[in-house]
Amino acid sequence: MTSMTGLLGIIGSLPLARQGSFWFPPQASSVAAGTDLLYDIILWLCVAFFVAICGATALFVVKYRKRPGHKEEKTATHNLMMEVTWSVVPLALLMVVFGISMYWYLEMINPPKDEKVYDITVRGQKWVWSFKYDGDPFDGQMVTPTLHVIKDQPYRLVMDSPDVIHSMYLPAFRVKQDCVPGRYNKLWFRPTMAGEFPLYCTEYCGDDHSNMITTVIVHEDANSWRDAIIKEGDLKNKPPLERGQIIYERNCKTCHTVDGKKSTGPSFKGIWGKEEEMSDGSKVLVDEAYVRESLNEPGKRIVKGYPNSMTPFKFQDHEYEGIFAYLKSLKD
Amino acid sequence: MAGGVVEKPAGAYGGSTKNYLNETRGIKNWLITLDHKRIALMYLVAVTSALLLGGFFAIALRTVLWDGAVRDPQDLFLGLRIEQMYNRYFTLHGAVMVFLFIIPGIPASLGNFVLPMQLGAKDLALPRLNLMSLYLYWIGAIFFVGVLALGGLDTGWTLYPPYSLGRDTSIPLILALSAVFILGFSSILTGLNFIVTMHRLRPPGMGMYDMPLFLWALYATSLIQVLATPVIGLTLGLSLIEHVFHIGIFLPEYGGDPVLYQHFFWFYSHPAVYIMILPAMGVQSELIATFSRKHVFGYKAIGWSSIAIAVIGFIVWGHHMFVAGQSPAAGLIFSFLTFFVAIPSAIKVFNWVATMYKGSIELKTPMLYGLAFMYLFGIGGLTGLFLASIANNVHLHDTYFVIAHFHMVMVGSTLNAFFGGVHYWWPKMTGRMYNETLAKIACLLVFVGFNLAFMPQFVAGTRGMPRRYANYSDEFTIFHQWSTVGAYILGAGVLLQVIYLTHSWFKGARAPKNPWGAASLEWQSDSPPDFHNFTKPVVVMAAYDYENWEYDANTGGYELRKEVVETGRSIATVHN
Amino acid sequence: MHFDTLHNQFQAGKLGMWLFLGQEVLFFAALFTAYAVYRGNHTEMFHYGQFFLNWQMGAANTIVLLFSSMTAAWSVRCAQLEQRKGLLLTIAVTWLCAATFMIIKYFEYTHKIHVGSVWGASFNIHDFSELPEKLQKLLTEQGITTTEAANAKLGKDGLGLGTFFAVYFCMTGLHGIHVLVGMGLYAWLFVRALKGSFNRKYYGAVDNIALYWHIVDLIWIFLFPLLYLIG
Amino acid sequence: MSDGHAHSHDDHGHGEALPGTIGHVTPASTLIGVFLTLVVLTVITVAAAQVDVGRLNVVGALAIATVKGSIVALWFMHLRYDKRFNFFIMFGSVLFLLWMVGYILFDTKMYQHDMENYRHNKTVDGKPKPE
Repeated sequence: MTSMTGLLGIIGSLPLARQGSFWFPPQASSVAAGTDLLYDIILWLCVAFFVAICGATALFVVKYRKRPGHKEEKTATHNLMMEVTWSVVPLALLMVVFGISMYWYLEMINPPKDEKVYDITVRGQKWVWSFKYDGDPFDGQMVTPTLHVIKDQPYRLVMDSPDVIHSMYLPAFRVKQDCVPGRYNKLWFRPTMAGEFPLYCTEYCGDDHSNMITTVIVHEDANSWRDAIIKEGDLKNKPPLERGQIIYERNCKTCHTVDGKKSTGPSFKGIWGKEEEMSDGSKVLVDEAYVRESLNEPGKRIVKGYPNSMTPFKFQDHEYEGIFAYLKSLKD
Repeated sequence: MAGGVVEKPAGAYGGSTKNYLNETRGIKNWLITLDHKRIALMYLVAVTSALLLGGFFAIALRTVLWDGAVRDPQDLFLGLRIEQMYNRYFTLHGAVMVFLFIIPGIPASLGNFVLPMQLGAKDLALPRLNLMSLYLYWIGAIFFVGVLALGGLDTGWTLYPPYSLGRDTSIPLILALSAVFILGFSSILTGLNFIVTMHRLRPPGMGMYDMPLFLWALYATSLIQVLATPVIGLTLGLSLIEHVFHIGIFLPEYGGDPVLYQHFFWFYSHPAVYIMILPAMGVQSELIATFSRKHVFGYKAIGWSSIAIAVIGFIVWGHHMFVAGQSPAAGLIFSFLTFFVAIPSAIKVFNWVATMYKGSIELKTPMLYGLAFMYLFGIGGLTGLFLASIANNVHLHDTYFVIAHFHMVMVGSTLNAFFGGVHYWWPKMTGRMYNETLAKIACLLVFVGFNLAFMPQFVAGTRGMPRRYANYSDEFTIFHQWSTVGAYILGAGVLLQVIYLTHSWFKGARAPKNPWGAASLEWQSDSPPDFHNFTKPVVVMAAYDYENWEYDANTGGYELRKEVVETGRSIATVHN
Repeated sequence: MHFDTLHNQFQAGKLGMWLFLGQEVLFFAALFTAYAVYRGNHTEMFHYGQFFLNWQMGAANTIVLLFSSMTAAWSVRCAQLEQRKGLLLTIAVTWLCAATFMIIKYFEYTHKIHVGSVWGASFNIHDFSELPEKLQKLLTEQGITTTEAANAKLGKDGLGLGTFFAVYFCMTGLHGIHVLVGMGLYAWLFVRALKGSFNRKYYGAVDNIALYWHIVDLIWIFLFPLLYLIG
Repeated sequence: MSDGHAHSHDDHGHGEALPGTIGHVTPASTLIGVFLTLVVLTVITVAAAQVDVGRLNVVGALAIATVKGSIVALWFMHLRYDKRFNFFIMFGSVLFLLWMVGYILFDTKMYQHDMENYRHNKTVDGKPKPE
């Protein structure tokens, strides 16, 4: 799958990625090697046809160029055998390509049946990712902003979105699936290489689409996996203020500043307990009730002068507690 | 548009002093004209303006992408964050290029001019409808200008709900939806008109198989225009109603299904890709045959493969939705069907190469574009195979690989063919020759710039660079910088063309009747043609009977052989 | 004119019209698909939705359109035979039928809006007692007797009748717009016939507008059972 | 698409046409006959819909509607006497319509459970949600 490395000498100036080959990011999942091989097969097929077409064109241009003494010759205007050949042969090749492609696609969509597949709930929303791990081996739910998985274990991601369409893309795993609001979408993979790899949103979703990036961390063993998740996800055992600050950093920071500057949404500095004017002219006191409403149904009452572009959030009670504590701390 | 045409000296080049450009004067006479040639010229100016506008957005995008830095939200440009600006620009770039340039580009400007003349006819079958198409186009274009003036739109040209329909910036959205709806009807009426013309206005003695292949390509294009465009019209109509009334067909919060929109959208927009490329393939057939002075090889295969592409185009739309939540079974079937598009496309390419065999190949500017087409369409078409195979598509979908692929096809091939066609028919349309040296330099700039701009994107995409990103991680910087340099060179090439073509319109050398020795019927008219197209009876002949013409050193162009004029009959023996 | 014969010109216009009709079929395609998708996956939605529709009115409209289709075809015959009075009469009758269709449609629409059985987010039954009797009975059997409960059952929390009515209003609405356009065309045709513009060799407009009118009828032939009858 | 350039007036029929008439003249009896047939078919559709036979109701209603539509197209719209190409346009567009309806219906049916489970607040596998 490093078949193109031979060309590297020619394009030596390109700074190659830290890992991976000229064409590909590292092969970090069970399907990566297979689909890369498919890519290479198509690539060389294309190169062969391309060289043939361009070579013949170039040859004819040189050999039959208009020049004194050269005159065009009448040749056959069609040749059935030739035309059938150059239709049927490529078609046959393409059917082979389709066959290989189908094999790997079926690998990609069917999680293994004979072993336990761990479910992770993925939520893509403007403009953050969150990953939820249920129960075993945790005490209750854990939610993390980065995706944690263990090497060589199969995972099924169950995805949804509360606002618009997002798409989860893991280049190192060669997988991608849209998160469509109003339904579940599923995706499975088995990581085969420990390390950290980027995770992108690839369906345009608004202003900060290009900042909707996180990381997938593939752990060597279950212990480091569990510890990392608890470290990131267990907010319950932290003091409310710290809890609120972590939630702010993960979810709100893209659009709301804490230094009083205007961004996509109003700044949080001094907002607690303030009377804000809404877009319909009414006045609203920023308190627990309004903050909760703004999180659950952001479009209901919008502060005047700001667009209606926030995504709805649902939190657990201890998380709300943290958010209120944090907002209160920004009062002065 | 009409202004500045210099009177032709009487008697020069055998034409009369009157032609379609100076038959009547004044803006009003142009605005109410039913003459297909004038309408075509107005289209040409309009689509070129759209190209320049879309190109401006492209240059702006590439400039932003010079580095991948995440911008401070406080950095505002014209009151918007850089990301917001970028999102609006890529939307308008896509929408303007697709709806205002590529779809009407070749058919409405070149096709409109050439089609009736290649049939030896005076005009299209339904001239009033033709003028109406032009006005609908203008209205649509004005709507888009309105979108721009009102601060733009950031939904992407695909307008996927729920993102596109949930905005509080609803006036630009409503304008854009209406614009596409109206432009759709412009496109439908043009296609309808072309089909009727090809059926009813062929001269006696010219069968379907005697038509130039450009017309076959336009025929296939028109079929798609008529049968696919209404679907997007209604889809966007529904979006409009959904946006205003929340009826719950597409929006999930009211019980709708956003994936249904994507099905509807691509039911049109995939065939629309062939609306963009088929006319380009038609132009290519003319260029390769004429400048090789060879009867085109496999006429019927090329002609029918156009129709095949049009028909297959209707049954493969789902390959835009492999990861959108479409069912895996549907994905596999669509992937399978998609491979079949490759065959008629490949047949065309092989036949073009075979046409050049033992010809007499003259590297005039249009032919250079023809050769560039062969190369760029080769890459564009072949990279389609990666995307058609579903296992790879999952990885490549919505990355720069897709961007590079469709730019190779739509811009690389279609824009190239458009340039080739404009240069090829320029002497006929304006009666002037352009500067050959400058034209070759421009062609080189376009070719080099184009490759530089898009080849690195294949690698970036495969390495995982997502599309529609205003910033990116450092590992992609080098690809983007090559791309940006390429875009500037490409832009320079296009600007150079605009400059020397405009100059030649006013100051260029007089064009002979048939500067290239082409055999299709439009070359029997004067350059520029008479208001009624032909002043003498047309000698009906098949499209590639080159031996009916011989070079005349006095005029610098080709003239019909004496015996052909006298007998009024083609002397060629080869038939399709 | 640049056609060599009137016959050729007539055939050109007709071909153009047929292409336009092909376009019309696909113009409605997205709506038929939306219908199929929502009906195919939510039969219950259509079962309940049908209680709101009055099939007698639908059937009456079907007959009206069929009759107008016949008079439209007859107007072509009159033009071919140069029967001036007959032409004027058939055009007028066609127009009147179209108007009748729209009046019946108007009553259907206003009733639905009055009850509150409308599209998507706006679906909101105003009063339980205004529901169709059969539906009231059915709901009562299930223990639903109040307006709120009916809204919850039928609205977007339950069966999603809003989507049914979205499909209903979009399909019949787009069809209704076509009927209105047809009325405009027939009014124009009447004026031209009054001036005596048509004869046996020149009646393309009569023929093409009749073709358009037939397709409007043809679409209704499908809409009627799909929306009013099969639940 | 090879109807060529027809000049012949091959397509006008019955004897009542005036000399030189373009196109086929439909006899009055045919028009009335077609109309009455359509009315009868409408009555049959309505009557058939009163009997509940499950899925067959849809099939039956669509079958009758197709027959009615064809009658309109063949006689009222003169397709029976018209150029074959006009018939192909209609046929082709109906074919594309059927393909579109059929395929999208097939696909949405395949993924519908993912929407239903979500809407009814169940897990992705259709089980009641924990918590």
